[in-house]
Amino acid sequence: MQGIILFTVLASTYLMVIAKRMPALIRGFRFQSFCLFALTLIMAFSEHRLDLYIIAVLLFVLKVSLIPHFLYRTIRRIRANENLGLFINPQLSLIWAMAFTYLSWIFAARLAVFGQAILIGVMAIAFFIILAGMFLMMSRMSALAQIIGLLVMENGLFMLASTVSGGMPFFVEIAIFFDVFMSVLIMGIFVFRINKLFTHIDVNKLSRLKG
Amino acid sequence: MNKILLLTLQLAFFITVAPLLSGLITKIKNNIRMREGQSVFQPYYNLVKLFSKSEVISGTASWIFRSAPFVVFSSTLTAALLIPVFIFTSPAHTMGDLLAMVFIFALGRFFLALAALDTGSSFGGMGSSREMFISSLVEPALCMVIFAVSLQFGSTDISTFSGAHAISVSSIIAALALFLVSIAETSRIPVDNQETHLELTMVHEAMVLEYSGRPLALIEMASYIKQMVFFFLIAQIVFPICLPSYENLAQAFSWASWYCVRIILISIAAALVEVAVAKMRLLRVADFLEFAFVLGVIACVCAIVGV
Amino acid sequence: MQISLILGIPALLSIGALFLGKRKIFGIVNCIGYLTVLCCAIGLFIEMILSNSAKVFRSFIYLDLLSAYFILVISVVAFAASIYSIGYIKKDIANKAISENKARFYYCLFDLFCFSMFLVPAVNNLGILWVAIEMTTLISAFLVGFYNSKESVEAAWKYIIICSVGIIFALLGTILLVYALSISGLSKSLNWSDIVPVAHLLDKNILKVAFIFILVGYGTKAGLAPMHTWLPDAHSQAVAPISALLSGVLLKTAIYAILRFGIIVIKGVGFAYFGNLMILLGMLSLAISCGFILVQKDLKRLLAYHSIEHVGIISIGFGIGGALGIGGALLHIFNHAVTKSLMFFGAGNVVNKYQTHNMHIIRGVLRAMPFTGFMLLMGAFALAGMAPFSIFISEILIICSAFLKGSYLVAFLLLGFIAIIFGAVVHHFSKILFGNAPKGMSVEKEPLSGKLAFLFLSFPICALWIALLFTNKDLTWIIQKLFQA
Amino acid sequence: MLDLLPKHIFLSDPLSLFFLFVIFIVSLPSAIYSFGYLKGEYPLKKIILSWFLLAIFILSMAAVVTAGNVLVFLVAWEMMSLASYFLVVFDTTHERSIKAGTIYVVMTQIGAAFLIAAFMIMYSYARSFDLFALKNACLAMPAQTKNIIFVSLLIGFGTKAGIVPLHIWLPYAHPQAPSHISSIMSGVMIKTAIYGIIRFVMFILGVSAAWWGVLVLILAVISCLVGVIYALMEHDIKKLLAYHSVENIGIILLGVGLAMFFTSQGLPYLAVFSLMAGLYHLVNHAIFKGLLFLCAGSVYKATGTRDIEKLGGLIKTMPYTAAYFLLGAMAISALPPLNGFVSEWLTLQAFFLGALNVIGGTKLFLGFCAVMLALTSGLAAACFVKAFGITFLAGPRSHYAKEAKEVSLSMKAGMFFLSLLTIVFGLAATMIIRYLTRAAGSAMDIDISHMQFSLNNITLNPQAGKSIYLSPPLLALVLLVLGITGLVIFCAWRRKRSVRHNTWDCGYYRLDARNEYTATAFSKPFRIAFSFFLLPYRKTQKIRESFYHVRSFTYETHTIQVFKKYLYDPVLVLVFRSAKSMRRLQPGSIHLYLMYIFITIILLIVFMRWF
Repeated sequence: MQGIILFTVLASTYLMVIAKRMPALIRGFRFQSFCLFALTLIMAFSEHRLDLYIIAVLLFVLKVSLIPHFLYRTIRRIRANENLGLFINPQLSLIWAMAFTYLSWIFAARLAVFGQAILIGVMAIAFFIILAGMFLMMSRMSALAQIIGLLVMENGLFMLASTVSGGMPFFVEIAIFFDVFMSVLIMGIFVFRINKLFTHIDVNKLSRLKG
Repeated sequence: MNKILLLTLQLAFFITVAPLLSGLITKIKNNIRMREGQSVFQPYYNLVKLFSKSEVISGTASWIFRSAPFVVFSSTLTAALLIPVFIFTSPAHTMGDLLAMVFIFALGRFFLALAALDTGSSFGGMGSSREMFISSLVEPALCMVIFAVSLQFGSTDISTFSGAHAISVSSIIAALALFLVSIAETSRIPVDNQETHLELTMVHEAMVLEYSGRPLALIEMASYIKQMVFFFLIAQIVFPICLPSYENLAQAFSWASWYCVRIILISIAAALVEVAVAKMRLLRVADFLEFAFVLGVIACVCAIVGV
Repeated sequence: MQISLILGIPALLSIGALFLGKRKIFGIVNCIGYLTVLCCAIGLFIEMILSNSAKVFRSFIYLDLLSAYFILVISVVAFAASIYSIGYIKKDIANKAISENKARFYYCLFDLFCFSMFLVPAVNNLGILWVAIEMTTLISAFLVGFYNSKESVEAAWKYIIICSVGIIFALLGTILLVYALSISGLSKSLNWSDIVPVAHLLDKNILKVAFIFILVGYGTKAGLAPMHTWLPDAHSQAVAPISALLSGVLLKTAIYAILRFGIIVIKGVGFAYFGNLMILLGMLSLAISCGFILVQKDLKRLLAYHSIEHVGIISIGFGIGGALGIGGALLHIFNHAVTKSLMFFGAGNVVNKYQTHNMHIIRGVLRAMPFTGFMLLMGAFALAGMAPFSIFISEILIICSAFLKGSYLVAFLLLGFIAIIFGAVVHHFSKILFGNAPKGMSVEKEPLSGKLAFLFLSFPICALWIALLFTNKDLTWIIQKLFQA
Repeated sequence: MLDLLPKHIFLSDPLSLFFLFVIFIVSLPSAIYSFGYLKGEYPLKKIILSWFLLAIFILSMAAVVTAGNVLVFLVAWEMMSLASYFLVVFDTTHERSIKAGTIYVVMTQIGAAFLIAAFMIMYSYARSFDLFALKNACLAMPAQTKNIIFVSLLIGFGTKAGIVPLHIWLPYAHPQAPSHISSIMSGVMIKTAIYGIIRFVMFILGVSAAWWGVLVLILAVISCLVGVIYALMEHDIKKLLAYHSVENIGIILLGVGLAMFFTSQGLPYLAVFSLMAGLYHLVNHAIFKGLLFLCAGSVYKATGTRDIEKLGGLIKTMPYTAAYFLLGAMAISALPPLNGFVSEWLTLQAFFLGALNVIGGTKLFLGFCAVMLALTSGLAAACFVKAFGITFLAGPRSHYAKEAKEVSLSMKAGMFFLSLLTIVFGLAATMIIRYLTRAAGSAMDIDISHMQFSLNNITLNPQAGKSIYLSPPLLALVLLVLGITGLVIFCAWRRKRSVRHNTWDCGYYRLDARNEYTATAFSKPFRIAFSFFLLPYRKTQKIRESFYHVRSFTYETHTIQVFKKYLYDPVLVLVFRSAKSMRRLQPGSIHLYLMYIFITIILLIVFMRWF
């Protein structure tokens, strides 16, 4: 059962990588968060750990409903053009994504030398999600893409933490979620400010501070 | 007490004999040029004439212009006192040695150059600039000669090489180099022309152009003495005759005559050079002095090799 | 007991700032608050030195000598910044740069920022350490983007994005550490005090990878070379007292985090690995900052690049190791924090008066503002490492340890870069300070609070003898305690 | 473990006491001089600041020469540079003095970096900063490290002393400082670098290889020649004096280099003799260079310009300054009765005596160095004839010179004190030599008990060949007596009146100042003779009214600063161009910044095994 979920997580990340417009990207993110929620539920159910349930619920509330809703609202409020402004066209980014998968698979194999196969697989996917997040931030012009890139990397981390080492201490998880939510809020505010000052949210044009 | 006596004797000797030497050289030059020329004692007549004439001093001149003749005269005479003329070691030899003599001449030249600039005429400036240029190039050549002599005889004190010593190749080459240097120092023809008043060629004359009357006489006398000092040095290095030591004063006068013969020989050589060679351009003088410097180096090498 | 005061006061002040009416009164209250924090920090530090045992409260707060030292450094700069910000905010309001209630908002953010910075050295759990550093980033983002001009918003955006990316990598490193712990079957608690005794049992390979992510992650926050790109923009656009806090102390908290993990890695993998990595990044940041300082036109960016240079020297100091190296680096942290904040205060005054950052326009500061001019001159020479000032001593210690260790290449490169940067600093600051002031520039008196801040800071800079005393007597003893090496 | 706090901070051996003496005999008159010099120029507050800086400057120099611990030495060294930097940029309104200050402090800092490197290598062997501990550690040091330490010490102290390739800052910094400061800087500060070389290379490190001495000698000869040739071409009086400092440092280093060479050849007494000659020239140079800078300062204060082309005839309006300048000029050109002559004579004698005791080819090398020294003193005499003649003699060339007035009493007192010293140090030579030999002996740990000097007969019997004689007092006496005989001959004849008339002008019209010889003309033969080094640039232009009538003629010439143009400028251009190219690292796009982080991680992980 975990294998299927892992596969869906992988698929959702590929979806995001080839997304050309913002709503598609946010939908991809929402789908990925949902898969993670499902994964944590299964983990919580199999290990009968109460705190995992709370984390799963928190994950769902935050990452599946609240944050995507907040992002949609910002897009509508600032009426920015919705395409992401790609540096690298979707086909090439797909090839990059596959390269990253292979790269993270080698890295995971070298790292977890004596772990079982499923463990290496999970770690590989987690590393891939982090690399994909980074790739999104580096290759998309729009500010929102960078926010989502950050969130995707954070998802990858959460997945690595919960599956590989049974999750961080409960209190730390809560603090991290709270922090992530805070940073998304603050970045949203800044997106509004950029839009008001620069009348566009294309981060690539922000290059007045040189040298 | 007889040290002071000997010093005054040497002083008198230089003051009286020096003009005669210069007269002799002009006489030989004129004879070679198949001309009657002035008498041998003409320099004495000039000095007496100058002493009796009144003096004209330029308006812009300062105390340096008036004091320069005395400094030139005293410095040249001090250098003269260092030379062992009558006895083995000159009475004032503890005062300095060959190196000190170079610097003493520099003192005289320094003041003369300043006096030349003091009058404000362009002749004086030109003369002092050329004089300082030539003298600054003479110094390395002179120093190399002294170095050769000190290598040969062990120290730069003049009395060391006034004793009997075998004629060696290095001392001959050193003497030749010294001869070329003395031409430059005493402003003989290839470097500078004494008799002419043509602005472009004169060096020493240009500096003393503004002088007249008694200061000019003093400067003339100083230049004669300087010439004699150089000839004595050359003679001492080339013709090594052991001068009598301090005790037997009686022999002093007999040896003095042999000494004058050597001086006359050198002055003939000097006259010959003056007649044979034409005056060089100022910047060619640098090569002339470099040649003297190379001769000095050769003398050193011979001294090192021990020839 | 002191730690609760140290953490409590800023929190209270930040809440107070929102509701309290008069700004002028709150400024003074703020200073008094931070004065008490400074006294508590000094008390804590002395207590730590005497009773050489670490204090742990409910396994959440962990205080040993290293964290007490960093808290002391933070409190010194925070106190100076609070004094300076009274005068600075009054002038800003006078020039209509910010409105009245924005000033109140400024004080609240200022106190929150200090609270989060005090939290970092105090915390035991590495996860919470990460959260605290993330909090400092978020809060200071607003302070960087305070003036709401195009440049400051751009700087704030870059600051948030790059630092968040960096910190996420740091979190990845922490998670790998947890993974290493879980593999070797030990308790998964992230408390630093529990991990250190057991560090040598962990898997070497994973520890190495974890430390790389930690180094790059927290290195971004510390401004080490390849990840330093946000630093010049953020520090040049922030409000003057805040940029003093940013470059004086925030970088040091990130270095503190690297040190915490460094101790674990030293125990686990050995010193050579930690040392080489630190020297490599330190040397790289020294080289890059040296290039930028030479051709810099903007005054505040020049100071920002200077922070990168000094962070590089600190990391080289830690990389070289040995009693002298680590002692020198620790001393350098204090010296740099103090000198850099003095320079940023001076730069703040100058920029306020000349209304420009461009160094080609600023002329004759000594004539126009005699007090600030003199302080800038002294600070510039202190920063460049001239003799009578304390940075010279810490640099000498680091160079000395490099020679002792025998790594001549590092020592000669260090000396070369310091000499070039000295030349650049003197070149720039002599152009600004000397010469006569531009026409129509009235010589006006600086506010008393500004002067107090400068005097308070200039004392430690010249406190060369204290540095000598400190290094002489109990240097190795402190190092032993810190690193249990 | 780490004893930073020094056991005995200050040394009191003869070498340090001698340098303290040198510092105070120049600082005292300069301080007196500064009363008059600063009175009209700056507001009272600034004068007090200058006094404060002067006090720090002198104290730090005193601390440098008596420091017993390397850290104290380093801190005092940097304090000295800092205080002198503030004094150089004291007159902050001029753009030139700021530039000069920057060049000066950057060069000293680079020098200090080399010094720190050398001291730290020594520290790593001795584990303590105390000088004597370093000395013992240096005995057991391998030759290779000793060479590295020697080279870095030489570069470190060379930048401060102004040895040729590193002398660039000297002609900029000294002229910009107020004159009493440049007299202290040029008279004493560069000597602390010589102290450093003697203390750290000869006393602590111990000369082990012969090539050390030869290297120092070569550098010294080059410094002498370059210094004096550039001084000849210079027409700003203080720049001229600064270049002469480079030349005289060369002469001092000749003595020091010779001492190094002889210690490595195993001739201890000759080493002491040549170091004594070096030290003697050091104190002489401190005196007459200080005097010359003070006179240049009073000329600047009286006329307001430093360019000697515009001055002239100052001897009539400023008789005292002229007399003191003349004394200084005579001393620096090594003319007999004064102190310059004695020390230069001693250095030459050191060469000759050395040549007698050395075998084979090195004789010629020593001879060659001696000859270069003679050439330098000849050129120096020419240069000072130009400086004194053009500035003080003949008629005033511009309104500056016309309105010149004699300077105040305090300035004259300062100058009088130093000129008195030039005469005293000239005449009391043998006593001074006795003390200096003790100082030189203690600097090189050689017992000099059986080296004896009689009043005017300097014999070095254990080592040298025959005895050599010089007695400056006797020389001065004879010069005086013969001067008086000349006067007697002059006045013996019947008194003739002397007529004052204007200078010989070939008869057509009254001469004016434009006929006087200018400094450029005076140095023209030298410029052509040394054109291979100076690369002179010459442009003449005739402005014609018509084809036949030339209205005016312009003549422009200048020489190229070889070291600056071919050594320093390319390095600076390289550094700044590479720095500019580095700016492209920060183009402002956030995506590139993220790329940097990403690539760093990838690289670190891939090369993880190397660390």
